[in-house]
Amino acid sequence: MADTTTTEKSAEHTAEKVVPFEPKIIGFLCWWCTYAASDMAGTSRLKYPPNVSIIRVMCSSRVDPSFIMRAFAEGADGVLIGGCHLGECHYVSGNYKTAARIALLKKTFSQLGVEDDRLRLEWISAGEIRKFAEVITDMTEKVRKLGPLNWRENFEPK
Amino acid sequence: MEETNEKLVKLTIDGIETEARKGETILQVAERLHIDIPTLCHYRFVKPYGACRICSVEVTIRGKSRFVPACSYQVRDGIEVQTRSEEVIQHRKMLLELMMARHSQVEVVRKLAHEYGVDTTRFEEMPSEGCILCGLCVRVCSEVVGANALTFVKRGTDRYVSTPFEGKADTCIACGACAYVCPTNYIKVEDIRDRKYVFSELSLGPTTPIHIPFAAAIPGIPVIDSHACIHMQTGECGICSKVCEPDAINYEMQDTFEEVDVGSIILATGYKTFDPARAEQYGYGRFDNVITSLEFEHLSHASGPTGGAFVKADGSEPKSVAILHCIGSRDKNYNEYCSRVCCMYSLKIAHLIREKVPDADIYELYIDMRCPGSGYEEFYNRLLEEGVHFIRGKGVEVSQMPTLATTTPAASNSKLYVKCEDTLLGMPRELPVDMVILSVGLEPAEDAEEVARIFKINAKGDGFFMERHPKLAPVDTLSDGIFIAGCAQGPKDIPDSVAQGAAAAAAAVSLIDAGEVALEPITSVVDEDVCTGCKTCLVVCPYGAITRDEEKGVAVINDALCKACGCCVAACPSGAISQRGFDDTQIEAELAALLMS
Amino acid sequence: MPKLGTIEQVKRFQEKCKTALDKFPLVVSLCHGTACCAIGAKELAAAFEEALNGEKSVKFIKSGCHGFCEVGPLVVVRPLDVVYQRVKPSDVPEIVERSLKKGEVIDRLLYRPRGNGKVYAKEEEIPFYAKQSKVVLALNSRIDPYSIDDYMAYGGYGALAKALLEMTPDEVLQEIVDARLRGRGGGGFDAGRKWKGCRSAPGERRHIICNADEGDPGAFMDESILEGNPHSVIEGMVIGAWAIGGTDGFIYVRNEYPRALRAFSNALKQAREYGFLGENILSSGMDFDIKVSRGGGAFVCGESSALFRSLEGDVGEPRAKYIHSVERGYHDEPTNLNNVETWANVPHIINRGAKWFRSLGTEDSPGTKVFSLVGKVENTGLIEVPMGITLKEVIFEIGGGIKEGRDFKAVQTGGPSGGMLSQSQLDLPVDFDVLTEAGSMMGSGGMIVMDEGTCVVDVAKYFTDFLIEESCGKCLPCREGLMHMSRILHRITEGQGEPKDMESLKRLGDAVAVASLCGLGTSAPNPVLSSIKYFEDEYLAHINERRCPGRVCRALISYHIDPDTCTGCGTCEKVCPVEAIQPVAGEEREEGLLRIIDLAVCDKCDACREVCPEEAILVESPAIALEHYRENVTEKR
Amino acid sequence: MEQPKEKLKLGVYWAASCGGCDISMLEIGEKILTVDSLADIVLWPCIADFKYKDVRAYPDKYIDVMFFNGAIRNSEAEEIAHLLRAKSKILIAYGSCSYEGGIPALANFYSKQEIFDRAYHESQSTVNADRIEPKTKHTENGYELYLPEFWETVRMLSDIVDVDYFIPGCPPAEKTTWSAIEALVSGNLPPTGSIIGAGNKSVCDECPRERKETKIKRFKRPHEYVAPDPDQCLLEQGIICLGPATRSGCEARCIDSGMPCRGCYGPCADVYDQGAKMISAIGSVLESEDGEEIQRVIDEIMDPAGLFYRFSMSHSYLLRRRLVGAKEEMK
Repeated sequence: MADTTTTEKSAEHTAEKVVPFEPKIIGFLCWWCTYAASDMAGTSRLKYPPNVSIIRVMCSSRVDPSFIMRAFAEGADGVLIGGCHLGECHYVSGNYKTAARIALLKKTFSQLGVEDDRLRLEWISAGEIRKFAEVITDMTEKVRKLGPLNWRENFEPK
Repeated sequence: MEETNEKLVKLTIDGIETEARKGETILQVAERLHIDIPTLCHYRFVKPYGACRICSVEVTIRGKSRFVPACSYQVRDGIEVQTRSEEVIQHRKMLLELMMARHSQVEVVRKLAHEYGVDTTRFEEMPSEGCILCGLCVRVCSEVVGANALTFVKRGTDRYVSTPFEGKADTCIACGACAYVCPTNYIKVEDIRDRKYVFSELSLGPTTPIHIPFAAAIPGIPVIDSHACIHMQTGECGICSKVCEPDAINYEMQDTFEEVDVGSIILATGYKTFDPARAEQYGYGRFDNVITSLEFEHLSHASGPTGGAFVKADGSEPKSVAILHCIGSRDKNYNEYCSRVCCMYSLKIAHLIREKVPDADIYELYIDMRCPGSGYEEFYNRLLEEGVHFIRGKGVEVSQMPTLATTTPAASNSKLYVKCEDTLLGMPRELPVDMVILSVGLEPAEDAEEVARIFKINAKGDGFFMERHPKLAPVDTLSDGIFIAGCAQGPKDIPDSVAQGAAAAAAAVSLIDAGEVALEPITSVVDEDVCTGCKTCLVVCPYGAITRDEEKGVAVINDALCKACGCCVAACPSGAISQRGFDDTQIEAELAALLMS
Repeated sequence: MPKLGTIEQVKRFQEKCKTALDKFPLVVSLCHGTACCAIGAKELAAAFEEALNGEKSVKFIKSGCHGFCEVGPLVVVRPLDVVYQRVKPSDVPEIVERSLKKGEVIDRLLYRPRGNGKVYAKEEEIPFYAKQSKVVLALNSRIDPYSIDDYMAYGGYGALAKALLEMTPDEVLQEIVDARLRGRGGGGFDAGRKWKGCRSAPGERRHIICNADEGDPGAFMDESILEGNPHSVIEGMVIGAWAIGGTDGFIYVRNEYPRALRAFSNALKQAREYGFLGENILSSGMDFDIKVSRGGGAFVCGESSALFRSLEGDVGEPRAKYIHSVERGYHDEPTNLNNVETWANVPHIINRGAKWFRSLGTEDSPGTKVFSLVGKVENTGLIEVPMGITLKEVIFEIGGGIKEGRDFKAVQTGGPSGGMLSQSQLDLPVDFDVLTEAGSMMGSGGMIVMDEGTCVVDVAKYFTDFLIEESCGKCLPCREGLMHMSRILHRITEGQGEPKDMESLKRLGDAVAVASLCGLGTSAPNPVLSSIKYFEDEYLAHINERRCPGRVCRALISYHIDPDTCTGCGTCEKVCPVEAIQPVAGEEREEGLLRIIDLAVCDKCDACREVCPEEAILVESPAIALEHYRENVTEKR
Repeated sequence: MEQPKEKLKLGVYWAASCGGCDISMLEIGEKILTVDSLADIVLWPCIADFKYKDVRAYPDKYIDVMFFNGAIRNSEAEEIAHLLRAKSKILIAYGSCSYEGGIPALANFYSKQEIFDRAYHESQSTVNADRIEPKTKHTENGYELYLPEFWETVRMLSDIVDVDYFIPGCPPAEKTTWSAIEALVSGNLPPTGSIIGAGNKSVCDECPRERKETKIKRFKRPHEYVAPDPDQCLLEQGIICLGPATRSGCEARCIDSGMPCRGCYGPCADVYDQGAKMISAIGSVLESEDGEEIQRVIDEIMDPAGLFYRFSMSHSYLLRRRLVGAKEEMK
């Protein structure tokens, strides 16, 4: 009996104190595919977490690594890059550049202590609305698990 | 060279003095003089063979006479040829008698023998199966076709025609030339379930290489199927060009690729029907009398294979037909969407069957009847009045044996049993029918994916092309100037397709009419003060829109060529390139705003 | 072995070989041909090798066929020059002891022909050999076919050296033309003309081919040459290549001749080693080699166009010949095809000259011809006779007449597609043209003698059936015509013949002969047509009287036992496989009861007649009617 | 050079630096005499003994031009930065360390504790059985002794105080230093916050090598290139050169010697994060249309963070490696 009480109490205690963590994810989405998919997903009334804030770009290759760095520096918990499948880039070869940049960036991030799951590159065509929803859901869950990044707390007083 | 070597020889045939080129055979010379020499194993496109000996004639040379086969004996100077001397006739008759002992049932032999007054034979009759061993098939296959798929087996009286080592002839290219040259029809092309066979070892394709594409083709001229044409496959044959008097055969003609500069493109690449073999439970491909709706169209068409008669595989008239809706549509296993056209065409099929076989029992097995359209519902009502049985319940299986204990097997063992659940009666049923028609759904065309890639447009999850906006831009695509119409965009019936086609045409025309195209405004621009001309952007740009101004040592972007992807902006290591109206600071501001909470 | 390059070198080498051979004071030549091997020559060879035990003074030769197969195995001991016949391994120690060591002649091993009581010791004395004149077969009993040195010791490859080093190809060609050498393979086509034709035919390559596809039943001439003296064929072919401008050579041998193949292949190897084949032969600048191609045993492949197809790797079927094979033969290139014996004659012509060759034989058919003399003749074997010798001389002098003193009936020359000649043709000289005129042919040299106990219809049927088996089936007359001829013959021999059959046979035969595609077909009716020509009465006896004069056709004969001769021994009863022979109760004879044959049961197998010691079993034709016979038997009882 | 009315008061200070910048001041050679004729040195710890109390004694804005080199590594540097800001009219961040963190900022890939562990415990030459570590306060014989506090994160000068001008370089090239001095003496200065003495473009501008627009199939590590083509762009030869993303002004000295640019002049004019830009540029010039191959080539680049942020860690968005669970407060 005593145990139960304690458990209940602590549960209550936790519920009171901990506000569930909602990750902030920035999504840089290619207008021709992933962005279109997000549009369609909406039209199709597909449900997925609202954690991703979308920045539309014409091509995933427009995404300068600085943007991602900056996003993390300024409080994002994750960044999603959405582009067309390799070989299907509306601009012929942009997504190959993206692939290389993100690969290099991820390596850099691993040296800087940013978990791999916080930066995600996905090829989602306009028709793949289910995939889009799945990716958003999956990424949100993974980042949620990782917890807040709170980059500024690394070097700035609270 | 050819001409100087050509020597003419003088000879007499049946008293007629004539000249011939060296190397010509007696038969060729005789043909020219309209002297008839009978042959059985001769064919002008293969080498002389000299097996039947019917063409033997008497040749006198320097006073000595001998018998030679006219088909292979090459004329010499001074020879005297007798094609119908008493002795020649005598020997020919003897050979024909020998022929008659074996092949009296073969028409060419009987006719030829009759010409020589040979109607009976003195020899013991040992009827053959019809092959006179002329070797034409073997020779055509080897000399003309170059396939060597046929050969003689054994020797002497045991000799017969077969495939090498009597196995499956994998060199056979299915041309049917053997059957064509066979003078006795011993080699026949037989149809067995859509495949054509000569022997069980030789199976042929469905059409001849030269054919008119379809009955009402315009222009109605034959084409050569390069995959089936012997000449194009092996370099041999070429008979058609030899026999075509106007010299209209052209093997060199190639598919040509025409480049057309256009301002807009409408993609109306259509659909393909669902292949019901994927749904094995319906027995398509296993049971002869299970056909698809499209095959029914072909079958019932007035210029179709039966001239419009609606018959079963055995040629008899079906007395009961089940039409199964939603095959491959509205089905999680195949396609979830509704193909939209099947309900109405299934009604039409029922109506046509009713016309052709007035007393037939016709069953429509449906999930829902979807008849939204002008006059559609009325047509449905008419069918109800025509006595078509509508069963609300999807057909689930077609078998040759009843599977429900309650079903009484029909008297005829050629019946098919269609199992379904009649949801209105609330019980399972099994219908014994003569024929099953599968109303197959619509699927994206075979090459839809490829087409989408080429035109840089997107396909939806079901594979049909995606419109820019389902409500606001139904014929546009994300690529400017490319429009879609008809079933390429999704299943739809004819009126809808026509309407969409008109819309796409109007959209395309409006673009053309405007005469100018609005360029992408957010092109990239170089800050010449910062740019060092490092050429990184030149490597990156897929459109070649960036060049280096060698004088200034900076990159220059051609606005007309720039498609505004922004790749160079990100790539520029010195930050000298920015995108008009979409520069880094704007994106960073967007970012900051999003992260501001 | 240094390559030989001049005539002197060749001659010197020949001398060397001869000296080496002469070192042996004693020679034992054992006939190791196929026939003798079949009756014990192999065991004999082993016995000799054991008895001689490496004796250095004796040269032991396992030679090719000596010819006199009838009395094999044969052993010739030189310098005693004695021929021992029917030698058994048990005789070997005695031969070694007496003949070799002491120089004595062993009387009991000498040849004693039946009847005349004479004894012959030396080869040249034996009548079988005496009438022959051996050219091609001359060295057969003298050399070891596996030794090129033996061949050279007897002047071998001298002709080659002479041709290549002293004569121009034209001179060689002229020599052959002058010799009027005719093809020994059957047709008797002028070899010189053929060579000339081939030489002048347009083309880069010229093929020299030796036809060794000897398929006639009972013929073994080519085999014996290849087995006994393979080098002579090689030498002939190389000379031919020189004259014709041949670029490569083939020999097409039946695969059923493993011994010939072995001997020939070995000879090829040796000839290559000695530089008689290969590049720059005898420094003449000519490159030539011979490949061995083994046939699958089809008779028709002996026909030139079929042979070429077979060589090419195709089905051995004759082709319509619009152009002679010297222009378009093997792979449609100029080809010179001659048979084994023809090639083997060539070195002799070069060595001794056309004039010498013309001195042999007749004006139109000079030279000798090898025959395999078989059938119902006393002395069977391989013979070589000058052309122009009469059939009578061959059969009665060389062959020693008909076996067991019976009467001669017919002789078939030219193999299965040759013809049957009768008594009246016995004085015909053996010559290409004469035989052809008489309705037969020379063929490659098969000669089958038939006695009175032979039924010509049956023989014609046999040959026709053989040819049906071997017909390729391509052309109608040969394929269908022969079959109907055979059917008619079968009917005749079964007593179902009708008078109109004679007309049918003749007409059909003519048509097949005239209209067939290849030589096999055109000559196929020969046995029938020639037998009708010379033995029409026998056919008529079969058809009209249901009688087989040779008492062979089973349907037309019946067996019965002469009650007066039968001694009642019962031997016949024991051998009868169908138990048709029973004793007759009450008819006691010297050794038991009289036997009687129940015709209703008798199978006419001839077993009883063969065993009857008293020759009491009689064969009658026409067959005794069954009912008549029944009465007879009942009466006897 | 025009003589100013009054002699300028000049100061040079070093914080977390190697001393190279002080030496580079002398690289201007005999021109140092000109400097001497124009200015009085009021502070230069590297060449003469000055006490902090002396500096504190100066009135505010006493020093006309203050060259501050070295990064801000500890509390002492911070304190002096504030002090010198107050005492100077013009405060110049001189050299990469004070401008953008420089080599000392590579320490930002480690935590303070990791650095202490390495320096006082783990390095092979250290014997420290008592595990003694520096403390900010120590009492000895009743006296309290203080040491500056070692920070978690190395900062650049501008993070601490307002800086008027920046002179990049590790160390700044002679030309850079001299043209900065000229500008200062002449008073012909850009707006405050600008970079002086260096160019506005990238190193490529000064680089004599030719870029042929070939794409890169693989990258080489330093030990893999012995003698690169002397005329062709190093980057195109697979040698990672930071030239394209680095400010000009150094006259491409390293590249001239066959060594790739390491980026000491910091980012170009319109760029804040030099490393991110370089990552972007490198990712853009690979030649491959195969995802796996791209990954493989990228994997050949060892230590990208250290490579692309060799000098600019303090001048980057992310500033340092993440301190997981250790959120020490900064002063």
